[in-house]
Amino acid sequence: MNQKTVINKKTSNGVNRKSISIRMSGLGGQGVITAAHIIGGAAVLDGKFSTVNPFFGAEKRLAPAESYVRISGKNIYERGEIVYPDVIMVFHPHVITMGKSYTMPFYDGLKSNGIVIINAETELDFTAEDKRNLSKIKANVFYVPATSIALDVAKTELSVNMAMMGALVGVTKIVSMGDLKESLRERFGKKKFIASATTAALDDAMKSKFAKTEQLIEKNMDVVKKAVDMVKKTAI
Amino acid sequence: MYFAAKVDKEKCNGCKLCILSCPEPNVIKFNKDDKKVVIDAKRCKNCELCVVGCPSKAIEIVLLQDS
Amino acid sequence: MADKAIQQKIVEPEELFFKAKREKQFITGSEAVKESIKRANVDMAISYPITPQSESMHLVGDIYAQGYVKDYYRGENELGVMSAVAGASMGGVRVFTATGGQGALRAFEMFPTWAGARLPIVCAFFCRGLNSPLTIQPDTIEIGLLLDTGMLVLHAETAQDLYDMILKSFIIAEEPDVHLPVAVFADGFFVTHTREIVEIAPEDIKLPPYNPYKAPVPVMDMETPPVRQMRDPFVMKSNYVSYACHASWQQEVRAAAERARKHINKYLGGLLETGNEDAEILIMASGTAVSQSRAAIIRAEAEGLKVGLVKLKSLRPFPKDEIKALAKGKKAVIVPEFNITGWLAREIKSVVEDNSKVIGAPRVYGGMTMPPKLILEEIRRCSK
Amino acid sequence: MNNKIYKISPGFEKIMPKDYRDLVNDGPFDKKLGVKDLGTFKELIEEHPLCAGCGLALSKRLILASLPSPENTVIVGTTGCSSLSFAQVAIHNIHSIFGNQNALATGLKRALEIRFPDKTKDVVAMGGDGAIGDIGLGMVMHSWFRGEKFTTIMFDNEAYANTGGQESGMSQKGAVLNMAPTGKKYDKLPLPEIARAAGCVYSAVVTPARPKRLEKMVRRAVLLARELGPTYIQIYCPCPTNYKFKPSESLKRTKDMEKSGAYQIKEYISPAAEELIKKFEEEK
Repeated sequence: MNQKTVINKKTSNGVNRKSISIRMSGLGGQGVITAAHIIGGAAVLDGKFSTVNPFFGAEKRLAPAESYVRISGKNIYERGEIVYPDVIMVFHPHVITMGKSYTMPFYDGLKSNGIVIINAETELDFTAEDKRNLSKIKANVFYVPATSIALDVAKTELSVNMAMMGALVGVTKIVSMGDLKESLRERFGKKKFIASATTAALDDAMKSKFAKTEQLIEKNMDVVKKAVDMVKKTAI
Repeated sequence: MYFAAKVDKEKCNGCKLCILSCPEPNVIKFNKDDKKVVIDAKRCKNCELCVVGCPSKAIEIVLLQDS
Repeated sequence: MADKAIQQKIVEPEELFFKAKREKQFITGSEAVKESIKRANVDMAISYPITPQSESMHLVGDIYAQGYVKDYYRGENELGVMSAVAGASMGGVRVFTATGGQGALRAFEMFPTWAGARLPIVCAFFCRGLNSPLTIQPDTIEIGLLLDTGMLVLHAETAQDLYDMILKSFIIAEEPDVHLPVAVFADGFFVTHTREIVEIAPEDIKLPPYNPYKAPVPVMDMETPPVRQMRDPFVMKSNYVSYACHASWQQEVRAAAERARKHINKYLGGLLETGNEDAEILIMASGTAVSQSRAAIIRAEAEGLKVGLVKLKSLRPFPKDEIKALAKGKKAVIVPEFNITGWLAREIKSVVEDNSKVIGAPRVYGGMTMPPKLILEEIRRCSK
Repeated sequence: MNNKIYKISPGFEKIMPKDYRDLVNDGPFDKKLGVKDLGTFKELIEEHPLCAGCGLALSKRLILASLPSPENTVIVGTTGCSSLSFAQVAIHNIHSIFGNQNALATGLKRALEIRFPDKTKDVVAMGGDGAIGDIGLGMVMHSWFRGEKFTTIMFDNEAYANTGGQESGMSQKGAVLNMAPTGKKYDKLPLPEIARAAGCVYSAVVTPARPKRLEKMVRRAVLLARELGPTYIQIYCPCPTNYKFKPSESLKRTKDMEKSGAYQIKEYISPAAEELIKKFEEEK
């Protein structure tokens, strides 16, 4: 009847006890907000603290959209935009190449030794200045062909965010596969969920691609697993 | 001293048209006993609508001396 | 009317607020609003899809469809909605609505009217920047503009605050010695759209219903004697008595807000909350600025700097005596704010003895986030 | 309303104002009185500060005498000349802000339906042409679109009279008024027709020069609103002050307007309303 994620009392699996903040940049409709919700939900299921918030304008499809996930073993106070992330996820090359981002350049504020995960089929052609800056902060840049994984496995572009989550889990182990699956089930399994009216409409579109919720979850988990395997680190 | 409407009881035929043309409440009352109207002069604003509306020409505006 | 009636047990406010076992849920601020209204025994809710929009009022529509609210509709515009909730409240039912930013200002004329008519409406305001240039992003500038409408003004820091404050506001608003509207503010995006852990009471219990015959003014239902001067007091007569009535009524509205203190203390645990208030440097803040201050204080403590925190929960009534006492003898009072006007610093400066020590910084606005580092820099500067 | 609730407690008779005592002893509640009985009972409105010869004041008297169930009627008014006589009305009478009367009445009517599912509570929104035709038109029309079950009555004096005689949307084309120093450039709003198109089951135009007709229309409007949906009545209210004629000419002016066709009496009745009216008349 009501959307709820009951907090599991079980203890944390011990992976990554320290705090982590993730900035997800993408384009409207790609599911950056849903991805943040599912990752945050999985962390909460694991007994951790998490806050998740989106940031977008009044614009809709293909306009910049960001979401922020904070996960910690301790209470989280800071709110809003993550200015100094540990992980930056880029859901679409246009975030970088067309500057469709709330943060310019896209890596601004990334902590030293931080992680960048980019959805692209081939490596992007960074400017010399970007390369210099990224190597100065010792950024670890990963690529994952999330769009083609989504199309190959789930047969829908709407699963790009699942592939991106898979890449995140593959690189950081921030949440377990079990919790991720459970969080996914809570997100799509319930009768009705509303993040925004537009998101609700996309949820329905997503559900219409699959005969049953369980099938949706299985297929999307396949996307996640494939992305875990396919995410690759690149030298800058 | 003020102007107010006054009924000539001799001429009043009790048609009540004055009551229906008066914008002020509770000013023109209908006396059921003699079937004629009486005017509460203290509440009359002297608009003359009753004078114009009276078919029997029974109402006129008069200068009252009381305070 | 909704098709199916929901079975909820009526419990005493204290039971719902403090005793009932709470369950943790990972929900957004907007969902916290819905959960609050579900348990508030609200008769009517009226919505408008303002831009800026939060999901709260359409989620309230969902619980209307489930039978938790007796009547609900989408109004034609913000002024229409604020007028209709006034009508419903005058008719003697418990009502709720929400707005924010541009929408709130468009409906502005109704807010002092609510207070003047002593309507115990609870309205949530989700703060956004105001035009122009166009923005829909978080910014608390509207609170400064709505402080003096006669409504009680609360400011939530988190979704948890939002849930608790809305639920408790109905009871505070309806106290016969208060009987005023309560505006519960929360920062757009930072609270409304943020998903976090919120502890909430079971959904099968709810507050006792509103009793309009306990109101200090007549309910407009023709069940009380018709009187010559109605719930809208004392208008349109140009004489000394009417001026005196109007003046004393305004005093009474303000006095009623002051009388709310004891109820705010009882239900919300005080108009403000403090931590380390003995420190030489205090941060005084409300809303999201409190959260950012907490993060900054953790980092300041790591550097060996001692800082106290004062979280203002109620802005009307304003905890003036408390603030005056807390600020006494301090080296500095830092007031971080999410708006350009610095209305909170202004308020605090108006009550502390030596207002030169009140530092109206940092300030961010127009949708900007406030990195705790900015607050930390102020702490460092004041510690020298 | 139970009549007993406004009775005076023993010992307080002398303290209560005469107007109140008159209301208790001689008021219209529960007596099924009408326009024809005016002059024989204590009216629901008391001495008000409206101008001499005011067509609005006369209309308001007639409306209050026409209400089918005054003891269960709540009036929602709005800013304007009509609001100058709110505090003098002896039924619950809300004055909110300018133009929002229909939005407020919506909330009120729905609240009363929640609280009194087994009783009839009539809500009547009243306002001038400025409130209903101009500033509040959006909220008025939306209450009609939504099918809200209350009556809207416009006191149409064809100007903003309370503020000194400015042009309104309901002013006649060519009328020279403040803010229309060279004459109004466009036609009077066709509000009765708009009301019909917007969902009013009953839309009527009348003048206070026809008190019995006015009474019939008000009764119909209120009774139909109870059962079917929104109803609208527009009443021409000559304004001697701002249209600068003698107060004594108010009713003559009304008749002239009617005769010339500038202000036509009309009545639009939906088929469902027609059927219900027939039923009412049979019951009588």
